[in-house]
Amino acid sequence: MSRNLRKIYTVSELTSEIKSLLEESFPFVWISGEISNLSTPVSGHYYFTLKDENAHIRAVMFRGQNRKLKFMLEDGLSIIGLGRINLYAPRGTYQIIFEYIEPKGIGALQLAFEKLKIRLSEEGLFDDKYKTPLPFLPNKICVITSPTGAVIHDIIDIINRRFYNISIEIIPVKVQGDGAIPEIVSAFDIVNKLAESDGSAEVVILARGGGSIEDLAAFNSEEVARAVFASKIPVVSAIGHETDYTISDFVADLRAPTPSAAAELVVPLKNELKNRCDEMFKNLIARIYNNIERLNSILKEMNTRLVDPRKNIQDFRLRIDDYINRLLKSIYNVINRWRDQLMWMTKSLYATSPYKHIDNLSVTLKRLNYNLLSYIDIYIQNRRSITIVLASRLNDLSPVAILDRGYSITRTIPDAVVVRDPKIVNLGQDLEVMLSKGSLICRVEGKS
Amino acid sequence: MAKISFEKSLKQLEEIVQEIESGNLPLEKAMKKFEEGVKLSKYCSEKLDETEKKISVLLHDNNGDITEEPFMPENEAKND
Amino acid sequence: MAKISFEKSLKQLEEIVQEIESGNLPLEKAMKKFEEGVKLSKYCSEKLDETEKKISVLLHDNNGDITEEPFMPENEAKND
Amino acid sequence: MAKISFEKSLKQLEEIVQEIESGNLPLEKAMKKFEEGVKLSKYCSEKLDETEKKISVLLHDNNGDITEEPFMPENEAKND
Amino acid sequence: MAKISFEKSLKQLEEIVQEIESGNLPLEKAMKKFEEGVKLSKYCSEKLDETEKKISVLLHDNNGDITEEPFMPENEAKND
Amino acid sequence: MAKISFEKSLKQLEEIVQEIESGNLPLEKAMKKFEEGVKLSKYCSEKLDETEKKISVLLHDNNGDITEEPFMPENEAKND
Amino acid sequence: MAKISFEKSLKQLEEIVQEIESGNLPLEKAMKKFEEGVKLSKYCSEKLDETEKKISVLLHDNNGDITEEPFMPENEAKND
Repeated sequence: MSRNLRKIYTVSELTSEIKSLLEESFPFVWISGEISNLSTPVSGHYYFTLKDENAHIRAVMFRGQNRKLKFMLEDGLSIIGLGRINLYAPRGTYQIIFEYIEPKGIGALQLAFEKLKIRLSEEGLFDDKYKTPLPFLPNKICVITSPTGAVIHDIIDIINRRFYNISIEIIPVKVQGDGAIPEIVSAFDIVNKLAESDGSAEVVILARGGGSIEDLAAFNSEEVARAVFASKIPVVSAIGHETDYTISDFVADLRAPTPSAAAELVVPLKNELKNRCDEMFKNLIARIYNNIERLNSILKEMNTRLVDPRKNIQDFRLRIDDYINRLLKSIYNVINRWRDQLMWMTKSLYATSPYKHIDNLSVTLKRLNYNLLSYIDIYIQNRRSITIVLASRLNDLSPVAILDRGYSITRTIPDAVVVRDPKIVNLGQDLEVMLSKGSLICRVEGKS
Repeated sequence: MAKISFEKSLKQLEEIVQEIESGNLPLEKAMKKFEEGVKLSKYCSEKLDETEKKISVLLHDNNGDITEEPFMPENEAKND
Repeated sequence: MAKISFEKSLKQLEEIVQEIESGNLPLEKAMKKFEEGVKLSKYCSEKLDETEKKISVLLHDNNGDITEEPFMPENEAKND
Repeated sequence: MAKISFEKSLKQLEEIVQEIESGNLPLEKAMKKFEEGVKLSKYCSEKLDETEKKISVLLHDNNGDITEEPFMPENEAKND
Repeated sequence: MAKISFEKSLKQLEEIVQEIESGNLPLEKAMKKFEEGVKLSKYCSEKLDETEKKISVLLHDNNGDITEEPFMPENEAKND
Repeated sequence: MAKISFEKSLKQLEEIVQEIESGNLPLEKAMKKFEEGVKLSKYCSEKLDETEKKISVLLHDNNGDITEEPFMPENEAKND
Repeated sequence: MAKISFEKSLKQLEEIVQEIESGNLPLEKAMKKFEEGVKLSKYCSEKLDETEKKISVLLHDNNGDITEEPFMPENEAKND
């Protein structure tokens, strides 16, 4: 065998092909069998094995579908179900995923219901994308239902209770029996026709009380389903009891379990709204004031932190004062230092004053003075003593000295010629006779 | 604003409240939002009391004409 | 200064506060900054007062007797 | 001298103080420096007075919040 | 003599003192030097007084605050 | 004689003293020399007085605040 | 005789004394010489007195300081 001819699958590839084959061949199958090994994990999905005498098949019903069950699954129960074949690649197992299960032995009506449901579902009438959200607060509510009976009263009561001033428009229809389907369809026509006009209803409640599957037949009709689907105004279905499901329920924009519930779903509690509004308004005010408060406190903080430079100024002032003090101290230091030096110098100068000089010179001068006087005195004394000696010697030689011994000297007058010889004198001539103690004037009387 | 639904208004109002609450808006913007919020709040309040209660029954004849009658307890009797 | 938003003013004020707090500014500059800061603070304060007053007015106008005056908040605002 | 910044003046003053304190200056120079120092000190003082006055005016004019509490009581005492 | 700096005068004074101390001067010259010395000493003293007065005036003129309290009591005592 | 320096005068005086001391001079000459010596001595003495007085004045004028009291009573006495 | 100097007079006096002492002179001559000698001696004496007086006057006139102390007590005694 050529290698080229050999097709080799990976496990995934093979599994993937088998999965396609299986799932495309059996998109939906009706299958009957007996439940065994039923388990319900926390997830809420049902896992079980469906078996007959010869074969087993794994089966799952997911939680979403479980709610539609009108009975409890249990081991040993024979069922008929609608499901898809699914291959779970990671484990290589296949199983059937049930969309719908009913006990085996259900009637033809139910079968027709299921068939229609599948058809419409496949057509997309149940698709979420077609479901219109309900108005939050409708101006007017249209109720399509029987004008008699508890349903309408319940609805009105509840609406009144919840939101007194909402208008209600009732389109009375037959809800079972002949003519019910056309009336309901026509009611939708009317509502939608009026939809363009002012004050029209903004939501429709299609309601009916509980009943058998036969009683609910109109709501399982294709006509009504299509009327509901066609309605531009959102439709809330409230048909039968909580466990009753009709085709209309699937098509409706919202299914309410009961008519009362429908009223509750459609109409909000006015008080609640009012409270919410008030609350919101209060919050609004509180928040804006909070904002302002917050900003105010930030601003206040900023204000306290915005430090006045005056504190700095204080510091600066102290510094300047210090500088001035130091300036003064130092300049006075400079001055005092110089003054000290000057004083010292001046003291030195005074110490060297010429007073000392003067004193010295004074002494010298005094000495010289003394000497001058002493020497002149000595000089004069000297001269005087010489003079005195000479005078004394002269005195000793005085010719008059002999007179003391009694001699006398006779002299002529006035020639003062000493008379030694009488011949030189004449008689009568006057002569002077010198004596020791004076002299005599004598006249010559005679000669010898 | 008149065309805005109550729900939208309420939602807007809620958003505004949250926005303001977040504290991330500048004052001027917050103030503007607040103003808007006040209007919305007023609008919502008014909206709640706007409509007048009326319960009517719509009837249609074979010609397709629609008539409106007040809903009365007798209607029940009539339809029976 | 009138054109500056509150937040910007507050931010500027904060920056100024930090600058002054850093303590590195010369006297003249610090003084200038302080002056600026005081003005900004005043501006912010006024802005807040203004806003509060505005809120007061808004609440008084809108929230008092709501039903008395016809509701057209947009229009009223527009006519202001 | 009016163009010199306060800090520069203060710095100069400090330098002068240190120069004179160093004791190495001749009398005339020391005296000249001293004179300069006194002028600088005066200049600085005036600058501070001016600034303080400016602050006073600013606070008085602009911001009730800031001046609410008596600011720097020491300063006020000084100014008396 | 007014143009001679204090320091120069003091130096001259010192020189004169040394010259006189050397003792070799005739009376007249010594006297002359002494006279000069006295004048220099006086000049220096006046210069210092002048400087002190100048400081006083400077302080008085420029800084009222400082002169309020008796400044440098030692110096005042000296001037008495 | 006024032009002769003190030292010269003193020297002359000394010479005169020596001349007189030598005793070789005639009386008139000695007398004349003596007279001269007296004058020189007087001159020197006056010179010293003068110098002393001058110092006194100098010291009085320059040193301290002596000038308040009447100036140099010795001089005034001389001038009478 | 006034023109003759003290020294010449003293010399003449001495010569006269010697002439007379020689004893060779006749009486008249001796007497004459003696007379002359007496005159000379007197002249010299007077001259000395005169000089002393002159000194006294000089000292008195010129030099207070010198005469302060009693001048030459020996001389004063002589002059008495």
